[in-house]
Amino acid sequence: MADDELTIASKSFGSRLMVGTGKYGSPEACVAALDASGAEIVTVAIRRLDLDNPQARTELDYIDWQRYTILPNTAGCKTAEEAVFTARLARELTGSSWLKLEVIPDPRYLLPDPIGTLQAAETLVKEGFVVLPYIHADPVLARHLEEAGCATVMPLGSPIGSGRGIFTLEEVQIIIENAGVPVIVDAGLGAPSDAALALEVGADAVLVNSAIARAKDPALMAESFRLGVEAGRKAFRAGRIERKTEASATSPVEGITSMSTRG
Amino acid sequence: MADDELTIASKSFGSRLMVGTGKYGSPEACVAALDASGAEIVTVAIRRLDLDNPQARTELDYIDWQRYTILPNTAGCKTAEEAVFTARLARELTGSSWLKLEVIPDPRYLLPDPIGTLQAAETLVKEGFVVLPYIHADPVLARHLEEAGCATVMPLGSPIGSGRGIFTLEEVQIIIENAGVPVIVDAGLGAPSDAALALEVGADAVLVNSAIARAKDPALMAESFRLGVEAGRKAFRAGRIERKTEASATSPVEGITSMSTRG
Amino acid sequence: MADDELTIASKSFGSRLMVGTGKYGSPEACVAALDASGAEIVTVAIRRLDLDNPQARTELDYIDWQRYTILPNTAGCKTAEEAVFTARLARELTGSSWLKLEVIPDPRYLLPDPIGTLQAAETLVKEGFVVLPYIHADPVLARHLEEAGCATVMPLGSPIGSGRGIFTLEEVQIIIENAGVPVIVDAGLGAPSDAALALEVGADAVLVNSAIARAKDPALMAESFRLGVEAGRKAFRAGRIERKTEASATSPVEGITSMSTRG
Amino acid sequence: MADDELTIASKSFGSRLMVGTGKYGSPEACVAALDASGAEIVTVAIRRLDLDNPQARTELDYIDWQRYTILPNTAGCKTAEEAVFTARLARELTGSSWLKLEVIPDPRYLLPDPIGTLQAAETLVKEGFVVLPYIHADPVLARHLEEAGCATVMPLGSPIGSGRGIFTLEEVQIIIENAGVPVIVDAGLGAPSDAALALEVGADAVLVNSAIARAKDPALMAESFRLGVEAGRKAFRAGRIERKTEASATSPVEGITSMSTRG
Amino acid sequence: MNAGAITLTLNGKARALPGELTLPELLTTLGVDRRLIAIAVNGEIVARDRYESVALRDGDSVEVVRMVGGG
Amino acid sequence: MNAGAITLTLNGKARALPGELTLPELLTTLGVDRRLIAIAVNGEIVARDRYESVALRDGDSVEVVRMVGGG
Amino acid sequence: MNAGAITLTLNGKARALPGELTLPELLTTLGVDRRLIAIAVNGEIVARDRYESVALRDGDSVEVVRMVGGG
Amino acid sequence: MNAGAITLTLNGKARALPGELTLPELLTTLGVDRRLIAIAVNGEIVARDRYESVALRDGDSVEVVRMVGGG
Repeated sequence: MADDELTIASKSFGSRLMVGTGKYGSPEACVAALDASGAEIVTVAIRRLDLDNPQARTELDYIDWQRYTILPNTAGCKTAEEAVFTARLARELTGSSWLKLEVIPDPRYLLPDPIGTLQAAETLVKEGFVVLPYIHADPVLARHLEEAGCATVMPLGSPIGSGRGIFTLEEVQIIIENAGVPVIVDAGLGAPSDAALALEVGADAVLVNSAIARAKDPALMAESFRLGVEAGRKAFRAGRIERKTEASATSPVEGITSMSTRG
Repeated sequence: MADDELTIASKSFGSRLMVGTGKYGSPEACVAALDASGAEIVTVAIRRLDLDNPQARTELDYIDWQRYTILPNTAGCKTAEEAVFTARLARELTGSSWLKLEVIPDPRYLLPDPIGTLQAAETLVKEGFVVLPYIHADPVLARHLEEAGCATVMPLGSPIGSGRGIFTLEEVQIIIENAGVPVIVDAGLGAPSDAALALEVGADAVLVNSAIARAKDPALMAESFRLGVEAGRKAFRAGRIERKTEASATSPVEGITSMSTRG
Repeated sequence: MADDELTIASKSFGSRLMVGTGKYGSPEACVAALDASGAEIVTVAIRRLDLDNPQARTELDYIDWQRYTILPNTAGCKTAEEAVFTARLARELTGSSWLKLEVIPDPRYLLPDPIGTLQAAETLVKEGFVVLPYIHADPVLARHLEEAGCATVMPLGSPIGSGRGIFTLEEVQIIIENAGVPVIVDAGLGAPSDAALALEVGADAVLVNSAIARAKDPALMAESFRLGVEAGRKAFRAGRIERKTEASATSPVEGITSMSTRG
Repeated sequence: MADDELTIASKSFGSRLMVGTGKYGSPEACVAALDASGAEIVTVAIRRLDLDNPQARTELDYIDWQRYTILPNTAGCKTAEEAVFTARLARELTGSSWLKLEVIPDPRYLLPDPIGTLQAAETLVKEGFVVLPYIHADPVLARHLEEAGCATVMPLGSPIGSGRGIFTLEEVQIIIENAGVPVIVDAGLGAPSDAALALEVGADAVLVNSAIARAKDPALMAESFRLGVEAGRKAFRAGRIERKTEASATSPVEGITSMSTRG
Repeated sequence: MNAGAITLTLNGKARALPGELTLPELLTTLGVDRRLIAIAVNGEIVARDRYESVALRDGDSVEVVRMVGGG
Repeated sequence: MNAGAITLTLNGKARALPGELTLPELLTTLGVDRRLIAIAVNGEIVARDRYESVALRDGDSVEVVRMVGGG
Repeated sequence: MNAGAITLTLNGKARALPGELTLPELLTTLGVDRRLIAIAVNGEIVARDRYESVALRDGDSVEVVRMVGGG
Repeated sequence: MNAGAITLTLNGKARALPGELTLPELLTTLGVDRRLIAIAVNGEIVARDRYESVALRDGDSVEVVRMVGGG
């Protein structure tokens, strides 16, 4: 399906499933899941090096980074200023200007700040970053971020790690209807049916972390999501049937046999 | 995944997607969709031959029946008696005793009759049929049918052809919890996310017709459903995360950097 | 609203809220809740008298039965035969032939048996009972029961005592569309919004027990349900607006002022 | 229930239903509906006087304004600047500084602009307005507006006039959990069950216009909403039962009679 | 009535009694207020106005039920 | 077979035929390929290998069915 | 006031008037009941008690608004 | 470099060092592989190719970050 690529900031991808690298039980589980997911874009976080143990390896040391476009995030940043600072460190670290922007003041539901996110996005776009902002599924905010030059918008389905699926489906559909940049549903997806649904309604991609990393079998779940995303995308292209209130027979209504006896 | 087969009446299948053959725009579309679906069990209806045109070909003449387990239905039968009669004709026709039992008195929503379905099932099981009854998602009825010797139960997701998905999800889950025979969600599925969801909650298979046959591109939609079913089944086996009310960070909450200036 | 009465078996009622008498914390709580509910039809169960303590009073001894139409149920009966036996005892006890028929083989979800319920209903109708059967929200079964002479049908919203609301809404709406007898949504309602919704879509009444009896303040919750039922009924009569995908301004779109400065 | 008043900006109200005055079929229908609603706070829009017909009366001339707290809105304003201008006109007109702030750039779904709304709110609070901002159900934005000194937050249930109910229920619940000012669900409510639900989950009030004005019988629908709001509020105070997966019998599980025959 | 001791099954439990007795006698013995109950003997409902005519014999099964709170 | 004209009900429609005939003769007359059909006569299914033994008489009702697309 | 003809923008439409005039004079000319309106001149709200002090000149923009039904 | 003992804030914790030093010297002291990190000094990011030019003085705050798993 070379004719159905996802393009973000002029870079094209065959996969519409992005995955995170947090919360795996082991580095091996992480590597196996990334492999099974078919993902080409992989998120990471930026954290202080443990100076008491600076040689410690992490799951990331096991990943073959030649295979992936690395997407550092600004998770943990509560303000625009902190996010801009972390973004600059991330660019220095990765040598890439791609950034998943997160400005999250709320520790309980980890919901993003529309004001701070827009401020940080404006700054970072000017500094040449390719900004993929994590946002509430607010169509007007999405429009502001697009106008600010963001490469995508990443509306949330439900709170990060909650596995509740897309409780913002209606809003996400409005965002998709209006968007001129790719729409990536991020956060809260719990199972491949959620991912398929996002793609079916026209989302360009999804980002999944907890649902894979915390599944009993992460690699198998990663494969499930890969299949679910492909299913949803193909269904979107195949043109689903309308929903109808009443039934519509699938077998012919004419020519039904009858056990008629002698006349 | 040879270790994850679906077994119905001692016969094993690699695919958990069954498809119908009704309502396609052309025989070619039907054949292409069956092929793309990966299905191994295919439903057909029994209708009077047009005696004014007895040589007329139908879509079914284009299908390579060596590849499929044929599953005739009793669509159009309003009573147990009619269904039993049609079942016997179907067995004579196909040489197989597999039967999708439908007893449907209601023309508007095409909802099945619990009483008539159970009566017909009891008769047909005694006559040696392998009975797969289409039923309302009524867990107690499902239990009766299993006790009557049915090979599966096929609870409906929503009205036939409506594309509304599984509005009986709660009941289907109770059926699955109690069932000793395969549970196949039949009717109303509109998109692969619906199919994936059915499998994720533990359904053994799904049967899809309208959503494929009436899609803009039936073969591509058939492939979507194949992927969605695989996704859902693998997710079921991979063990999905629990749904939580609150968020749960995917990036570490410790070690967040700070733009501290000179002390 | 004397012109909007509920009529069951030729008896008219001003209230569309029926309440149960089980599970209250105290007899006083039960009496207060019944009073606040405005209910005119009240359900009771039939149980063995404790022969070791035959004078013991129960909550029912505190109720002024002159005010209510008593509706004994057959809760606890697993078969049609048991239900018929209990029904006869109930009629002997109450002097009334009204009966809430329950045939429930499943102890976990307390879901009714369609086959046994229909059998018992047929017997009881012949014996002159006014039968109000508790059923799964199966439209074809509802039709059978109506044809058998039942005075109402009582489809379940969700499992008894679960407080999950009406997860059978779609099916209940089909039952309402087809029914020639009152449709009473029974079981699972958790809050007045659930009751209002049932009435809004055209249900004739609801029956509530656990949601009132187990609320922190049963009398206040009973009043809430009374109001919710009235709200729902009046809304049904008032003719609600259609649901639309897009917005529709409530303030005029013309004549918007402008802060125009000198031309 | 004098002890359960709604207090906004130190002013107390017995009713938790606010109503709009737009879209009625006639002035009489508007007056009758306001009366039946029991509302104490009533919204109006600000529009240019028709200078070709400056004496023309509108529905508002029929309303007894002594009875209501008037709440002018800034509907039609696409930017913060326009909203501030309209707000000042509104204050001059009404002699009151209460304002329902709307900054809505999108004509199709009439969704509010988080950035513009916050800017306008900050300005208007400084000018002494009592600001009730209409917002997307974004908990972090709600927090910003509260910190900016708004008197309430008014998250939307679904698009204005759509009648789709509260598809933002999850987000609204998070807003309620965090809010230090009254939370008023505004827009999209279609029936009293929607209003009851909002109050049940802890919203302080709702604002309804289209669902009343465009009902077949607006006055009866207004009464329905009044009852639904009371039902929901009382249920909130009465403490609803938890939702449970399984059933819980309402009739005793002990003492079930048996049709035992001679031993 | 007959002098021999009998055993009845009352609400599912065996109960020894000194001899055969009528239903009203049983109710009196048990201290049961007959206005609030219904009775079945050996699986057959006994109408309230027919209690007097029912003589209970050894092995009979008697169900005595009342109304309780229920939903 | 018998020379008198008969009327059969074929798939619900009356059809006049010159005289009594066997089931295979009817199928030939109708131009029906017997491999793709099943048949009931007067409400009874006729097994494929018993067609030859079935003689059709005036007033008989014959159902000839085939498979079609269905769900 | 001044004798020269002027043009005002009233609620977005140009309107020719014989000469400069005060706001109250304009309202009288238009037949507007000042109790039910609010006014902005050149984008600035004019308080009700200051109408008398406002003289309108050629090119001025005047907004006259009222309350209408709204949600 | 200068001989006086200094205190730096390294990733938020105070650390005493014998004297002023360059950034590369600090990294060597800490045993940090500079290929896997990024550094900010006093809130300003230091490009990898400019480490040599940065001299750390008493009171400086240094952040040393790396990539970790995240979503």
